[in-house]
Amino acid sequence: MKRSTILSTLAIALMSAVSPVAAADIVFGGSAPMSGAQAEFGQSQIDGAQLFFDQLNEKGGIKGNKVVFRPLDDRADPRQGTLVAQQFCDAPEVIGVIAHMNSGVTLPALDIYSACEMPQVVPATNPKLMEMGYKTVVRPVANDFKQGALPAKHVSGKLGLKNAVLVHDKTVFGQGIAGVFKENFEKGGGKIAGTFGVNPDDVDFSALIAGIKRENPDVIYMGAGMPQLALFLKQMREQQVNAQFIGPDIGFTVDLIKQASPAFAEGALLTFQLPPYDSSPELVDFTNRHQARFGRPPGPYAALGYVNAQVIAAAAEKAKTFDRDGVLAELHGVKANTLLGPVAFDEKGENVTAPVYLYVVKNGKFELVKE
Amino acid sequence: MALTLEHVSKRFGSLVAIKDLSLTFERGAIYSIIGPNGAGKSTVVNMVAGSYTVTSGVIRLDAHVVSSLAKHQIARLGISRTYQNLRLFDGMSVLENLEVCFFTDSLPGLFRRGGHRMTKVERLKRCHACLHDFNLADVAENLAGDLPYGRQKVLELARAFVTDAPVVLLDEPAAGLNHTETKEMARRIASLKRSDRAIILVEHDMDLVMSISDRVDVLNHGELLYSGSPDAVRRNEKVQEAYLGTAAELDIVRKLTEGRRTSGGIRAHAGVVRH
Amino acid sequence: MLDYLLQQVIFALAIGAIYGLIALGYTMVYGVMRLINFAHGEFFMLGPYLFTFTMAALLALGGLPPLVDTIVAIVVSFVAIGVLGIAVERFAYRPLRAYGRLAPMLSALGMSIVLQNAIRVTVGPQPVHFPAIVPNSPIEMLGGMVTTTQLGILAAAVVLMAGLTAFVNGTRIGIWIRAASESWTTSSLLGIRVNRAVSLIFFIGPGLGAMAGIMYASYYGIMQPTMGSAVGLKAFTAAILGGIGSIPGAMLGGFLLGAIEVFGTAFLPIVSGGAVGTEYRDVFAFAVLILVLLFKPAGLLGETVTEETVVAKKDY
Amino acid sequence: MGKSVFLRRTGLIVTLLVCVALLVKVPALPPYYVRVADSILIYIILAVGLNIVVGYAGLLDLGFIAFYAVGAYTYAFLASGQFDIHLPFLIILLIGAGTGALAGILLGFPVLKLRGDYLAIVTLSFGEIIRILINNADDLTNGPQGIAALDRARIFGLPLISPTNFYFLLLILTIVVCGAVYFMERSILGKAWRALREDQDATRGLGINTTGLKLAAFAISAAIGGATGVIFSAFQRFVSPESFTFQESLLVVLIIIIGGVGNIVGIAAGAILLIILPEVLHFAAQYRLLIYGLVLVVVIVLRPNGLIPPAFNLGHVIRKIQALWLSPSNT
Repeated sequence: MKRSTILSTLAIALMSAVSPVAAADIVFGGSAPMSGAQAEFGQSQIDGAQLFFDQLNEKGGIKGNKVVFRPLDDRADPRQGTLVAQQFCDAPEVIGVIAHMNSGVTLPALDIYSACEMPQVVPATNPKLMEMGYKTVVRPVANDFKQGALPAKHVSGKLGLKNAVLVHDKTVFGQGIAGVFKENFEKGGGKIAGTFGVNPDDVDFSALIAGIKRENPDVIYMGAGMPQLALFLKQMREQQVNAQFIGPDIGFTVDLIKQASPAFAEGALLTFQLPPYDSSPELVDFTNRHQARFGRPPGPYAALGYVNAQVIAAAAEKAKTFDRDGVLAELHGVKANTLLGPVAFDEKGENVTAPVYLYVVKNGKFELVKE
Repeated sequence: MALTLEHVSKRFGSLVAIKDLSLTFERGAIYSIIGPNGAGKSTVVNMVAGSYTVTSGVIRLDAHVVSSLAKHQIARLGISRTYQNLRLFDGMSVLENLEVCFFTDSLPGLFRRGGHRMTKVERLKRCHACLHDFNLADVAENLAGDLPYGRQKVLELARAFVTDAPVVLLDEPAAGLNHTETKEMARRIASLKRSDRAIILVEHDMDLVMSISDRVDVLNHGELLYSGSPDAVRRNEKVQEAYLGTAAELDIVRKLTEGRRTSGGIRAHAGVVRH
Repeated sequence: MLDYLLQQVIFALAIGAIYGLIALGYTMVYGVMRLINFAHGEFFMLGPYLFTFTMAALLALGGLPPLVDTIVAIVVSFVAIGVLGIAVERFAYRPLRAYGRLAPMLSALGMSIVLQNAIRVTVGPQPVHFPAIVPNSPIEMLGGMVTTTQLGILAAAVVLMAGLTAFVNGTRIGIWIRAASESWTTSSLLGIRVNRAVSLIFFIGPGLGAMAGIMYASYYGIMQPTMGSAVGLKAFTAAILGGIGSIPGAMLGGFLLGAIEVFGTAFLPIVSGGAVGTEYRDVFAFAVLILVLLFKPAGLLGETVTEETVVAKKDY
Repeated sequence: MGKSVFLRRTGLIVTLLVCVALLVKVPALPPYYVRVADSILIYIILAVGLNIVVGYAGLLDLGFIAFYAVGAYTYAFLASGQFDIHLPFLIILLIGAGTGALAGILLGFPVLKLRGDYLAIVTLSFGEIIRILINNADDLTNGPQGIAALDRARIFGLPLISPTNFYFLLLILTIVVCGAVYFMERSILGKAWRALREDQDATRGLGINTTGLKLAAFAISAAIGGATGVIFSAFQRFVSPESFTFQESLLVVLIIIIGGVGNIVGIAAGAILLIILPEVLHFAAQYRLLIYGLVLVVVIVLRPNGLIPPAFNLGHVIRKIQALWLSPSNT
């Protein structure tokens, strides 16, 4: 008796989990890890997108229609990701999604999204995702090929450093981007003295650094997340390893400088897909709005979430009908001016101009490195 | 053909529990091992059953060297036992407690060495017959843990006899039982005597020991003090002095043995609490 | 090579000390309750958060010298987390005592999820910078480099462990705890108030965990809501390695695990000629654990439970 | 008498309704719900498998997901472009069960001597070792990238595409596994396992090779885990180490305990609760896990023996249903 009550309660709750929306609203789905170890990054992306849609609604939405953003947590779990994907597919009012942050979650979900012809903006940056031949996807943000290549060229070319050590956290992202760096660094005449794997949740790198010190590298590239980048940087400077430190986009946050301490962070190089936050009025405005809306400066991927939202909204703006077909027809043809500059897609769905910028930490602040 | 202990010693760290003990148990008789607390009685049972390893010496059952085998192999050879504190499977029914004794016999040939495979029907027949013999038929489907203490003792006895093991070790079968129950237990054990079976008893209750044993082995400080018929043991002065004390103390000791029965009751109670 | 070795030994000691301190909490609870307290890692995580809040509150009140502030904040964290530990035991474990060992363990797991997410929701998921309590300056020593923080951690860990050992061995309440861990039933028959001993354990264990958390945060300069689950599992491994239930075992296990990890990182690639990289560190650590347990089935200093001891314990 | 007729009628109706719901109603739901049902069935099978070790034999295994991983990667190796091997699904299902069992025996050997929580930690270590090895063996498994674009599963030429296809496949497997495990539980093997759980030493004293008994438990449960892994990977058409974390092992253990240890009906209830709960809690956004944890603790504290009472087990249900269908005069 009791069991059936519990079950029926659950069933009712399950049915009502998808909240009803007014018929005229335009609904976009979004998914990223919002709980667990990667919650910080996933949430920042969701926040960024939310910020854009709020702003859009203030201006009257898309052709007078209110936009509703529906974020769902995928827990960075591939199985959970497929459930989320199916949930979006099943809801006819959802006419576009921004999903997912992790390549491993995106991969099995691609099948589902494409089966229901869901226009999809992909935040995950693994190059492979766009090589799978799905027609429903675009990616405004530079993939890891670009992001790994830029600093490799910079240090091997401009700075003339030739002896590098790679550290990565054995995740798709960390290992992938370190591999790209390696390829380009060797192309530029550099030599990789060693590759070291760490755990994604490690905080103590001191033993590893002492080992790296013996290799005496002049460059250390680290493909990992936060706070690992900051901790590694701090600990290597503590051991007086003075090699050039380079990290990927995820480290482009004031937390890196704070957690590594400004003195130790000095000189570190980081890549990011956006120009400096103070370089354009839009970015300044974005930063201020984020502060006002959420009470904190933009998180690691907030700006990228914003850009992804801009792209899906631009496709909807041009759509002849507010349904998946309408948006999908326009998705690849989107030409928009976003936070990261002009966006246009090639036949695979990659942004043809997707820029990557290189930053250096100077006096406790990120400064753009001009080529 | 017999169970023999040849110069067996057992050491726990620096404590020597059994010192160079040699004993032979033929089939067809009931043996009792007695001795004051700490004399090493239970140690002997535990060594024979394989619960303890033997420090030196050899234990044989007929041609097999028992002391180098694993516990379950010893049991398969036909040495079964009961425990001082009940070790029934409380969460299983009375019938199931007996059924598991035939687990290995019921396995397909690949997993069972020799013998024929026992069918479910045969197994149940054996178990029901045994339950009937031990007056447990009425509670066959009850959980073992729900039985009163006295019947749990009987069930453990039944479990030791159900497989027709040639050697049965009974570790204090009367512990925790009241006077009537002890009498009943003595009668039951006596009735289980068979020509193809040796029953070895470790017991504190002298009445029980003296009434049913064919031979009594007296241990003291891990050594065999005396071995003989109940009457001979009763008469032997060495035994009286070492085990029971001088004649003057005999009365006190008698009272103590009475007292032990009650303390057995407490222990039994603690045994129930354990689960 | 020698100074390299020495340097690595220093790292191993520092991380080992922290593991050992957390392992103490697991081992004490396990010793008495036979419970894997999965929530223990979260007490460790709560330590630095509470410390930060208390410091902020004290600074806002003002008027006290920083050293006094720090000491007050440490004491407040210890006591508050200890009280929380008692509350968790009351609410989530005590009702389950009669229901075997799986139910309390899973309840502990649930508590761990609750505590971790409570912080994540209230403070946020991001790692937060944690200022060093002891000013961090390097000292040259025999060709190796030691930082003051490392020395401080080692000293604090040794003092806390020694204090705990003295407490458990030397005081009346300590003897209760030991009695309760030997045999629950006997102790209660002897008139020892087992519940009180349990409460005490759930005060000291989480309190020590919180101390370890503060040291950890101060050493690495950050705290985050997930730090407990990652480190907690390792500390639990350390407790098992040393022999769970044994206080010296927890310390030994902690230092040993620290050494294994450092060895796995610093020497595994060298020893294997590059065939096995640093990414195999945890495989190495787990393999050592399994090997140790194969030869010492109850850990290094644990009481080996074989049938012999089980029979002896049950029958006498 | 009137009352018992009434009860029997309602019993019949309930049984029929459950069958209709499982066979007709669930597949007709929107794909998302079918997918959730698929997840539930996967975890029911996993938990029923693990229950052999945890519930029957009383050995706490915290690394069960490793066998699931072994099965999943078996499919990925044998039905993808990874090594360009493309075997039929059903054959891989058998191979997956076999490799799972092999891994189970491999794990079984070192842990046999260990007792209680030492065994738990070794199984945990084993689970982690498997995951890290998969993550590190880039040449074999693509490491963290995982193996994508796995073959579509086909059964006798019919491709399995939709969640509904997999629903039926999983439903059949669930019934087969639950039935097999149920008969095993009632057989002498199941009784020996229970004896092992109650008192290992006394069990040995009855001439039972407890080592073999434990190995059998590990092997059978691992075979079930392996087979489930094959289906999971055929369903997702992608495998990566992220799916096989320690958390997943814990989830399966949780399902068993929440539902009722050793009780197949309870396990089904536990799986339904623990898989549906996070889905329902999507509305709670960042509070989701907090609520999830609280529900866990409260449920365990309120019902320490599990949601479903031990008496209400599969045997009970089957007897009830038998009584309903066979000879109405029998009451």
